[in-house]
Amino acid sequence: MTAIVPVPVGLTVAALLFCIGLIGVLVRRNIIVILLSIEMMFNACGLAFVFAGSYWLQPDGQVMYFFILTVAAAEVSVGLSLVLQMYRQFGSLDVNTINRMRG
Amino acid sequence: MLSLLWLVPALPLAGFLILVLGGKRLSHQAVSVVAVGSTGFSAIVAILVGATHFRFAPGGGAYSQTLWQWMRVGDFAPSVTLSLDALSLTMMLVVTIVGFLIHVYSTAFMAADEGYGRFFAYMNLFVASMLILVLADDLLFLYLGWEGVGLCSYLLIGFWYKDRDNVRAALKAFWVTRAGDTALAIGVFLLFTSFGTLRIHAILENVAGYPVGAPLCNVAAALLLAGAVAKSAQLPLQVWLPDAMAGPTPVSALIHAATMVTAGVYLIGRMHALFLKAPTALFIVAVIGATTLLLAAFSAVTQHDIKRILAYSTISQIGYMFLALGVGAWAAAIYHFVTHAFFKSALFLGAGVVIQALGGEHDIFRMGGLRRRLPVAFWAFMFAALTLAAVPPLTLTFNSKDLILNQVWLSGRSGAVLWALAAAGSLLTALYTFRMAFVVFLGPEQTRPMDKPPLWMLVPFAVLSLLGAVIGVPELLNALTGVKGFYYYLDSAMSGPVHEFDASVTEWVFQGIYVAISAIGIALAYVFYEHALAYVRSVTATRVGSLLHRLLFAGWGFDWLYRHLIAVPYVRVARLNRGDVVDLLYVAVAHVSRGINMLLSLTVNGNVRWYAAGVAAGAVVVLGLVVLL
Amino acid sequence: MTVIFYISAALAVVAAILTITRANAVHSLLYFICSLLATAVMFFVLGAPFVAALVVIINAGAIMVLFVFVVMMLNLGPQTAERERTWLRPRTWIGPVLISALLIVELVYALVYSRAGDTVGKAVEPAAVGVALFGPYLLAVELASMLLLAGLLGAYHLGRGVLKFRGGR
Amino acid sequence: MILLWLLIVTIAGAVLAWVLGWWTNAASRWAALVALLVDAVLLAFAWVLPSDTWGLTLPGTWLHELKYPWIEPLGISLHVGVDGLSLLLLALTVFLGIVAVNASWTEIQDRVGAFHLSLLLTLAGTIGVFTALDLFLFYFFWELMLIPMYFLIVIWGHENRAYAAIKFFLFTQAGSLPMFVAIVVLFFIHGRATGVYSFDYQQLLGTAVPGLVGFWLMLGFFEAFAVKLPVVGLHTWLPDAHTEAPTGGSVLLAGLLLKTGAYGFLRFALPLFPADSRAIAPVAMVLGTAGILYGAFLAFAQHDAKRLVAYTSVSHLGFVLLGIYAGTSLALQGAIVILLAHGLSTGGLFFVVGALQERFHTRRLDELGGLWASTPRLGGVALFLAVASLGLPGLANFVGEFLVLMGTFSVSPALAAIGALGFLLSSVYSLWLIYRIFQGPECHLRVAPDLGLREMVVFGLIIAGIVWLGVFPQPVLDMARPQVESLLTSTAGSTTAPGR
Repeated sequence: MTAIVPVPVGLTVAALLFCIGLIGVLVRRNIIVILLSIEMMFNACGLAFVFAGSYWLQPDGQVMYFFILTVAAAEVSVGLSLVLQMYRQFGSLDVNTINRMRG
Repeated sequence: MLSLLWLVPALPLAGFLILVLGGKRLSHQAVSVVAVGSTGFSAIVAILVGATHFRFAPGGGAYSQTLWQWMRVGDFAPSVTLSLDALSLTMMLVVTIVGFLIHVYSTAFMAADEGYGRFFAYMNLFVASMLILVLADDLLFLYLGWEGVGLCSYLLIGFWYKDRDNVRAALKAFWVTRAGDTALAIGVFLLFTSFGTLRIHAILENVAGYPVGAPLCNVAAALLLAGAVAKSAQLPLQVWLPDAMAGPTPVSALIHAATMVTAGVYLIGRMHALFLKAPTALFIVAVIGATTLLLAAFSAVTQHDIKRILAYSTISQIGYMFLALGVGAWAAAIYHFVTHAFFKSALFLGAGVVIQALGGEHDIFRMGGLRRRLPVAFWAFMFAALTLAAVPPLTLTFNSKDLILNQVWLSGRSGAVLWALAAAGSLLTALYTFRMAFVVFLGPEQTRPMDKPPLWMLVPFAVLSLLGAVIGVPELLNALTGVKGFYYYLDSAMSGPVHEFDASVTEWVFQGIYVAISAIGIALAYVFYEHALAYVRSVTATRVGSLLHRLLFAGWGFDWLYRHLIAVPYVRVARLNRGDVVDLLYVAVAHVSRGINMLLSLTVNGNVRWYAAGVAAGAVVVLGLVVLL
Repeated sequence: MTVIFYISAALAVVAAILTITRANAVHSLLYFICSLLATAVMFFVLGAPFVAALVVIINAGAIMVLFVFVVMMLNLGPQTAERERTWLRPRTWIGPVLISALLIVELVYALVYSRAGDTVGKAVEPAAVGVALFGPYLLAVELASMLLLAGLLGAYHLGRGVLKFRGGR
Repeated sequence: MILLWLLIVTIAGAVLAWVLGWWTNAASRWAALVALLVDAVLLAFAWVLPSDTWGLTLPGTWLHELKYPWIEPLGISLHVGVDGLSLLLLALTVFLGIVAVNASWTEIQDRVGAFHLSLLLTLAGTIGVFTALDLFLFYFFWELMLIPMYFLIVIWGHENRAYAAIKFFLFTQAGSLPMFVAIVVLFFIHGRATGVYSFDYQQLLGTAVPGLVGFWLMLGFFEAFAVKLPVVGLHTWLPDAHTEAPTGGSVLLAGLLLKTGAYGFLRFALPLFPADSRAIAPVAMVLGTAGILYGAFLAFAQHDAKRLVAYTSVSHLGFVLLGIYAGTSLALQGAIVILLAHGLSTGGLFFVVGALQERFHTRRLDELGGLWASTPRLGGVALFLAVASLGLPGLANFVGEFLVLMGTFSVSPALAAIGALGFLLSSVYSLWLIYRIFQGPECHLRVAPDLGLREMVVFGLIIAGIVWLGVFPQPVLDMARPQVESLLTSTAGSTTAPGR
């Protein structure tokens, strides 16, 4: 028993989530929220994958979500430890305090 | 004998090469021998060749000698060909003889100069170029001589190169004449394109087929005229000649009085058939001649520098020649050229004697009373001056100018106006000539001459002066006996409309008028400058008088005009544009790309979120393209 | 069931918006967990129970707990939240929002006009997923495990005390 | 075979001079000089051997020709050949090479071996350009001569050398890339039309290029050569490059590299695209006339003697462009004579300025003056060259310029008349140069020796060449005639070009 959803609607939801995540990355200066937003974008991508997998009746979409989750987990673990380091070094979570990577 | 013709220009040329290659290794004496020897031999050969030509072709038929083919591209085949007819024979003799005498004079005049060898190298090159100019059978070859004399004129005016003024005068002379040369070159293009040949005789034959007043003839004649005007220092390009007096005096005598400046007269005479078909151009020639002779004579009256007086006098006298050419009296023009070559170079040599005797003094009002100290020079100078002023009993060459005036009177169209101008000029000629002569030689002594002039300066001076005074004898005899010799000899080379007075009484009346004019001029000069100098000074001191004097003294302001109309704007704009406007375009390209680089490097600011925004914006653009297309 | 999908989709979007607008990091975190759970529901009703379980257990369960721990360790006070609020002025967010809005418009436009008629409505069993994971994707799974190991080592190294960065403040 | 030897000797000389330069400077100089003298002997052979066929040479056949396959799948071959035009320019190349080596004899003291390597490689590139009959090979040599010249400027140049070298490089590169594209497109068009894919000049000659494409291809060639020539508007690299290059480099730049542009017009742009060239002729002629006047105008304004001389090139090469596109036999012959005359006179003037700089350590006109007194021989030579440059009849430049204008006059009297103003303006800058350096009050910079024997010999050769070309140019005209005639037949009708 599954829901009957038109393809555009499902993908639009994914796109909306993705863009909200994007806004978060672009706007926020708190690095934790930025990491969260990145997670959100991962999630949105996964949603799209799963949706497409359902449409084609293939398991590959869900397999992809699995991999995305793996990457997200690895990213978050390293990212959060970097956040800790950053807080210890600079006493702030503001990414603008460490934007010295000038080209 | 005729086949030796090539030696006439080749000898001075060889002299030039020897002097240039020898350089400083040649001693003073060797230089003199080479220079005077080469021109002397050239003169001898010229006389021999001339005599032979006169004997075998008394009618004045042309003899031509091709040396080699210069180049050949299709129809264009100018050759290095010398041609001898009555006109070029006359010119050749004058050039070689006057050239030789002035070379002799120069050995004494330049004796103390450190550039002795250089001077004679240039002089020899000049004689060679001038001979090429008058002997060339081909317009392109003539052009070679034409430019060659221009170059030598430049080199010799700027001979004392350490003084900036001299060099500037030289540059001015070259540039102004070069402007005319450019017009001449265009004329040559036109003639070749129209006739397919540059051989002068062939062109003249071709021209015969055209109707009088054909546009081609008028345009071509006008272009040649522009060249002639510049070379012969006629209005409006006369400005260079007074400044050209910066050169050594023998140079002024040879180049800027006797020979080069009359090249324009020669050119028009040479191309007379073309000008006959171009009445408009011919009329312009006459007008230019009449205007120039009068304006230059006015300027001559006001000058203080003896050489500048003579320079303006030269311009004026060439104006007479142009006037003669303008009414088609070719032979009269050439006759006047011959006499002018002798008496004017004599006057210059005399001026040189005086200047050197007074240690470089040029101002006539600081001279005076030189009659007793320099008797030979005085008499020779007087002879030449009388010839210039054309006083019949005292000089036998009085009629060269009168012939011109007669022909002008008889030419019909506006002849009377032109005649009046020329007659007025004649009065002024007598006035300025004897103003100079009286002030320099009579009156109280102002500056004491340092020493006696050397013999080798006096002899050529006296010889030229005498030649000038008597060269008209054959013509005088002709006029008296009715055998039209010289005049009609020249007519064989260039036939033109020759008019005669209806009655000989009329001719005598006119002759009387001319004599009267000259006499009045001389008398005025005597009264004003020997007895009433103070009065003259007071007149020039009034407001109007001084203004007029300044205007005339500056040669009617032509220099000022050209300076502000051409020279200054050219230099200003050139200086402004030194960095080249076009380059600004490329510099701008460079700057714009550098600016874009700066802008782009601003975006590389190390802010990761900024990069993410860039990625997002890129995605928007790409997707937008996908969606829209 | 379709209604549930729409409701949870709306929930997910709203929660996501709240996530990025809260000044307090803990609030953001909690809203994001809501968003994740709503997504899990969507997965479930789309017939992907395996993924739904993954989201709940790993994403919402493990990863988010990690976030919570970190936030708690940092012990951010109210003044941080206040500063965050000052950063959230329109001047800072108007540009990114515009870009994203354009992006969404384009995406929706493309989606609507490409597959307007098709629908999704069949389940894909977890068994099939498992078969796929350990069949054709075996190598990828191995690589994923390596990645996790690397993440583990990295986190261990980075999280250990204060590192000496050159040029640090 | 002689042609190949010419290249081999030059390149071998380059390498030898380089290697010897590690030990002694003198050996390097002598090696370069000897290599060029051997070249001269080879060239004399090339000149003499087919002497009986000069007059009989048909258009399109070559005095010497050599063809080896190189990259066969692409139809690229090592195809070199010379006709009269190439031979004249080769003679100029070798002669100016000797002049350049002599001009650098005492000037260059730093990295002498590498200097001669660059110098001779530039010459080798130039020789290649003048002989290549394969478009790919031509492009190869075209680029080959560029790079060593870049190093000549950037290593041994004067104060502002980096700027000048980069400008030079950018301009010529930007110019030659469209030409390369045009070559490749031509290759494909020809291959598609005939089935024979080849870069060979003979093959490509007469390719029918459809419509507008032909015009664009022609433009590709045109602007490459126009930059090199240089045509006014694209000329601004020239004064910088010429001024900053060492004397030897300036001699080569002015004497040879500019000539490759003109050669390109004559050998490639016109024969390959006769109809399209005819279409652009009025524009090119106007540009040529503008170049004559504008170059002369700019030259007069300069402070720097070398820059002044550099701008005169723009003026002189304007005559060449005018002559080439006027398209009459007089004008074409004149253009070819100018190529040689300008190489001699301007090369000589650069040598003079180089000698001045070496002696007085300045090129600024306002610091020099009155040098005639101390260095009369240098002054005499400079005066002669300046007078040649202003087009005095009886000297080389006059013959060329007069022929060009005469030939142009029948096509476009207005342009010829305007171009004739170049006579006036050239006299302005030439004599101005002499005035500021040699006349006027003497500047007392330092006591410097006059020209030495070695320099006098070189100048003597230059002067002899100029006089010979001016007084008896017929051999040169005869040499160039076949190429001119074949051009005229291929562009038949181009004489009706611009509006009267």
